Amino acid sequence: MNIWSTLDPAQLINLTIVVPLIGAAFIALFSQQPNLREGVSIITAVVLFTLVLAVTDNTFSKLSMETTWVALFPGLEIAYSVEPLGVLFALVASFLWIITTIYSIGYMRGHNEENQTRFFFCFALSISTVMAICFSANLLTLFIFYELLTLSTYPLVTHAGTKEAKHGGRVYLGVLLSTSIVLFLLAILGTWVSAGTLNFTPGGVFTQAHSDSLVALLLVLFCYGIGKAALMPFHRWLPAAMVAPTPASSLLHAVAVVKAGVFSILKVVIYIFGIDNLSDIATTDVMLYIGTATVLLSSCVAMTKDSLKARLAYSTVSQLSYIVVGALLASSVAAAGASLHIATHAVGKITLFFCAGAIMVAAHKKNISEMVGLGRKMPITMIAFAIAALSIIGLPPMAGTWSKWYLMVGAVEADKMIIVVVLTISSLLNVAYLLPIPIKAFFNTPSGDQPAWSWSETKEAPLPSLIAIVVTTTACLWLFFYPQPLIDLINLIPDVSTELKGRP
Amino acid sequence: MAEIIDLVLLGMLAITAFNIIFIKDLFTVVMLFGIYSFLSALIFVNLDAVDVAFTEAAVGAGISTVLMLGTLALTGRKEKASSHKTILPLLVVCVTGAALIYGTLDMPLFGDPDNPAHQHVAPRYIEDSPQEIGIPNMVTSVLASYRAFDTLGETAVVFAAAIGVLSLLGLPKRDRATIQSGLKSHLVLRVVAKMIIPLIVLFALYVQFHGDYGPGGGFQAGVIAAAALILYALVFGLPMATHVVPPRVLKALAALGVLIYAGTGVVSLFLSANFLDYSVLAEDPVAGQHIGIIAIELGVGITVFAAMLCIFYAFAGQTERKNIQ
Amino acid sequence: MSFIVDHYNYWIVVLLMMMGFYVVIAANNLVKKIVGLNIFQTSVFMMYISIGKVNGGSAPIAAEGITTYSNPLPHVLILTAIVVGVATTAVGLALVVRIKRAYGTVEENEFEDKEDLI
Amino acid sequence: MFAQHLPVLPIILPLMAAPLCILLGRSHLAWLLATLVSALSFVISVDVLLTTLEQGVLSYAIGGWQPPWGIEIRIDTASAMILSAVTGISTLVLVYAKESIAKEVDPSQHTLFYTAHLLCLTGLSGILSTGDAFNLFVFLEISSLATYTLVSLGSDKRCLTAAFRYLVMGTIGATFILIGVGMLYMKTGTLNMIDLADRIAEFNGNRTLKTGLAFILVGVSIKLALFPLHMWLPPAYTHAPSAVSAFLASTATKVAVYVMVRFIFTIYGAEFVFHTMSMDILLLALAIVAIFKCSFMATVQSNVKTVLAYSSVAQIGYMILGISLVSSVGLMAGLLHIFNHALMKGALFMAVGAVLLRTGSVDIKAFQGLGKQMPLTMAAFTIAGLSIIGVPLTAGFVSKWYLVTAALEQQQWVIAMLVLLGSLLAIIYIGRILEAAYFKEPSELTAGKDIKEAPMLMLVPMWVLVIANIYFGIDTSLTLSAADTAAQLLTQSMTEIEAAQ
Repeated sequence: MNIWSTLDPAQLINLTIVVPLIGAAFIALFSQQPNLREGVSIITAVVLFTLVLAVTDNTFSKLSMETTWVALFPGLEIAYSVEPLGVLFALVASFLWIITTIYSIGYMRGHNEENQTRFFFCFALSISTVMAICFSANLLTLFIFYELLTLSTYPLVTHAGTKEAKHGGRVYLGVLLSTSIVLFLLAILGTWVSAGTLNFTPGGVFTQAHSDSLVALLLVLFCYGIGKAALMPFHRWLPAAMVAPTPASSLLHAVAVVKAGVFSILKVVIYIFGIDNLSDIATTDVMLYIGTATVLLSSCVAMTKDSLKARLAYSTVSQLSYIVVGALLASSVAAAGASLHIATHAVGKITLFFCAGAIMVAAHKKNISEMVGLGRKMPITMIAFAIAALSIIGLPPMAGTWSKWYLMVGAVEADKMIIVVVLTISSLLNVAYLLPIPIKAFFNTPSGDQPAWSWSETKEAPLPSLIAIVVTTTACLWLFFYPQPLIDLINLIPDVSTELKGRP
Repeated sequence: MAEIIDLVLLGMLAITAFNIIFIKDLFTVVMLFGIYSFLSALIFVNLDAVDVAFTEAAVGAGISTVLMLGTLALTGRKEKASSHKTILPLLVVCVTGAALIYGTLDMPLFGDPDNPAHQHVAPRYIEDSPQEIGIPNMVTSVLASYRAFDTLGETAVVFAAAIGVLSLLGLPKRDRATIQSGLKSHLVLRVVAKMIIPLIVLFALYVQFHGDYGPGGGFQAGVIAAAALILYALVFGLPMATHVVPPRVLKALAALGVLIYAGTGVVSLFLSANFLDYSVLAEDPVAGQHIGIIAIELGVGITVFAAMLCIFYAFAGQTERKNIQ
Repeated sequence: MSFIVDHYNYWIVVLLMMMGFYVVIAANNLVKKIVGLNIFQTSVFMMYISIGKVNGGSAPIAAEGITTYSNPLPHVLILTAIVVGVATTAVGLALVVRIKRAYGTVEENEFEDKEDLI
Repeated sequence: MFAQHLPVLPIILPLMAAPLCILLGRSHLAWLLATLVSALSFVISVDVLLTTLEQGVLSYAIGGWQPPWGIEIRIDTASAMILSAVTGISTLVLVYAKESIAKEVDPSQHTLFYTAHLLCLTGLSGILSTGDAFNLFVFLEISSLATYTLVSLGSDKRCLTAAFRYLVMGTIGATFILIGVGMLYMKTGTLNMIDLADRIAEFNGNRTLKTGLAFILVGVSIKLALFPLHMWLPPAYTHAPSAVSAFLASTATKVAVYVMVRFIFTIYGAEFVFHTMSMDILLLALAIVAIFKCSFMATVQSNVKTVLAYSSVAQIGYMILGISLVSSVGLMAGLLHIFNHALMKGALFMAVGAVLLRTGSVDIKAFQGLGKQMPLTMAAFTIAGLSIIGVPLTAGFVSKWYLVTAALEQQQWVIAMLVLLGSLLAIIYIGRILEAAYFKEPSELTAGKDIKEAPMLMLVPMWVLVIANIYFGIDTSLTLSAADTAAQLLTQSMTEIEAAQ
């Protein structure tokens, strides 16, 4: 599957970052010809995906890929180096970009949005920064593109230009920039000053020589500094960002942006602190329990939300904390579960968002209470919704099963039974806030007698959107039956493994 | 003896300053300031700083006072009683004063020849300058040669002040159809002025070129020459004065003086010496120094004369305007 | 006692400086502020000239038969400083004239009130 | 032939050009001359900077008199670095000024404007180059007098009171410096900076020298607008012509910071200032209050120039903070920020000036809708604004990085955190303006007017600065090596003391 094998492997990294930029340039160029513009978007997305596939291929064949752009400070470069976790994230993001682009075409046209060029342009820009985040070789590079991701997605959040959009944008930018500048940057600088390096190093960069309190402080700073991981109480930006058009919400705020957050946390835990050292850090448990609290609390909040997108947003907050919890359990299996959850949650949640968008376009409904009986009008959408919901809950035969399984096993391995209990309760809460939606849609009817259902009654979303929904729904199922490639990839990450280690 | 004179003068200064704080009549305040300036000039003489005294008398008591009076003519002579808070300024002043007194505790003894100030750099000026520069007035030597760069800066400051005043007030127009203004009815004054003014100009020239030997130099000469013209303008009216020395010429002269000064330095550059190194201006280094000093003193004199007169014109032009209105 | 004799000059000069300084910051009338500034500066000049004094010295103009001269360097510095002072005064007074024309007053609190209205 | 005279040329070129402008009379000739001379000074300064990086300190004896008897021009890397920034900004501002002052200043005063600008440049170059404490005072006064004139050229009558306040405060500051220098001279008998440094060392703890330092620091603090002595700055920058605000905001206060660095590190030595007198604690406290108080003030202003003026005071806080950390890295961060801040504030004020030219107002309401009407100007404003905030890949990030590093190296976590928190306020005050420009409909101030993009002569210098912001945010090799060398040189004595202990 490597069609780029003639290229120097290091060039692949540059290309993954540059190709979306070139795409963005063409999108801007063809602002007056919508068909050409969207064509460019799709082609760029496909090319990018093949590039990432090539990178994956090289990763499996243990080819090291590194490249350096420029030395920003003495001893600190903007540099990239491929490692399996990044590849996993890149795969998910680039694959879903194709699907989202197809979906957006239907959605944006169906919704008659304005400034579509700006939308596709910023979309491409943000994917470029996501790729750079995936492959960054040190914290500085990660930080730079983390910030650029925030800035390049801001126009997407405020796309509508309404008062609410501006307010949402303010919260979004405010929380993300504040946490990253005040806490994340401080953590990075603290690491730099004390450890003398920011390179992602298997096993971590801290040694016994570093004071315990320093490392403990840094862990807290990192966990909260990476605001995109939406750990409570810095989760407010995520619901606020839901004012964005649905395609943007689905890719960026269910996949790219939030996953960039948890990805960064995983990366920091694995490559800066080292999983094996985590249990020695005083604050690990504190952050762990804040994570579990976030899991439960945000699930509870989700239940109270009537707006579908808001409910999904809080669901996302909760699911992100699964990954944070997995990362902090100091168990290789839990870390594997967390990594896998990046992929499985992505396909599940994006499907849910796609469905929400489709309902908005086709039925103009935003609130769950209005969706009673919608199954008659939009059967395909609602079936997809049900499948994705099951995946999020973690029921077989859906993709979510695997990641939750590993997380549970990891919790057991780490001897933290309370986490097992919390994860179970959380799954029940998931059932409680997700499943009623398709159930109402299919089994409740607004008023007594209704004619028998027929195809003519349906009014589904535009075809491109529908295709996208079907593809991601399939992926939810597919990943249950064929998770092996992803699991193989995860097992390549140092210190992370789906195999239980023997107790010492 | 010197100490007693010093003490008396300082006491008088203190009384003057104290009065200035409380008097509301600004005309009196300005006059008191003129007196303050004169008294300090006397102190300077008493402390052997004749050049400084000369300048302080010409500038503080002369130019500054004239300008202040000119301003008062435009803004009114009464200071209004105000409810301005006096506590904070008093506090600031007390703190600053206390700091200064604290600083004096380790100060070297007043007048002690062993003070560090007299031991390190200054002896060279006193002992070697008559030979190195070839002129007896050490102040002129230091001013025009050792520290010529300061003096170049000083000339630039005067020029900058002229630019500032010009941009703020503008120059009066040169008016051919001159209205006779000034002190027309005071015949005696006019006659006396006509006699004195040439003498003042002559004195200015003397000060200009005698600065190497006695107190004086370009700056003092420029001020005195300007004073002559100011007197002329006061007695015969601004239009007449602008007729004699047109404002545009003054502007050009002020610029020219700076150029002469800096140009002298540049000539040294072309003679492959450092900027403002006059030794290369003639075969004999001492003669070169002399030429250089005369050139730059001329530059200073021209700029100061022109700038001061310019500033006076600008103020007087305003008053004239107000009178016409 | 000798301590006083050795320092009285500086102390009185400090007193003069502070009177000038007080006028600068406390006066409400702009012309008076400028007068204060001048007093302040002139007093500083006196401090410098005091530094240059040498007991038994004479003015620093070389002449036959004189061996002790006062220090010429402070004199030079103060010559420059006086010029700087008059330059500042001139610009300051020009500003006062313009302020009078623009606001109709040169009392600080009065034009401050007018500025608030803008 | 002139190679050995290069250090003195950035002073005397503008000094001689200023009277020439008056003699030329015509304003466009004066403009051309001023711009050319300024550009030439810039080229020379850069050359001097590179020379200092290779050869170390350049010394030049004016009049051929060796220091300490004569006045010495002494340029080390710190001087040359800031000198390059000042002359560079001056050139760009002059290019920009042609169109800008055509609208804001009466035509009869254009020649005077260029003359005053050149005099101001002379003064600033002189301050940066001189190695003599009293000579520094003289040049300080040249630049100050020219500055008062420049400020008073504004079109609003409030510029007059602003200039007057500036004049009174500035003169008090200069007189304080004069008192301090007098005390130095009294105890040491010399005015040459290096000579002073040698002789002060033996007087550690002397009360006269302590008082002298206090007066110099207070005097310089007025000039550099250190909180709470900053009250003159916001009105002055608000009501001055835009070109003047752009020039002063990016150069004048920075040069004053340089003076402070010079007095603290070269003349008195860090040991005296920070150890004997514990000035670091005071400066640190003032710097932090300045950052927060003035950033906050910036967030509540409606006049965009006032916003930027308060932001300047806050940014000066960062520079002082770097100095007060008493380390080579801290000083380096301070110097870097002097340089980088010049780039950002210059660009911001230029953008605001362009808005003033086209809309006739600098109220935040006038910015509404400009994102569409003046896209290039607002893009420049945006990028320079991001640099102020300290977003990565801009120059502002680099200086902030080193500032925080310096704080962390001293284990000052709280201070590091405060520095970063300060950037949040910058997000707010820049963000407000950007929001107005990009998200709001034109207000009644500009509605219905046909607003065009700024003229080319204004856009080009603005964008040169914007690109410099990005360039020095990515390729930091030149600025870093210059700032590092400069800081090493300045803190040499400090490291020696540490080594001895």
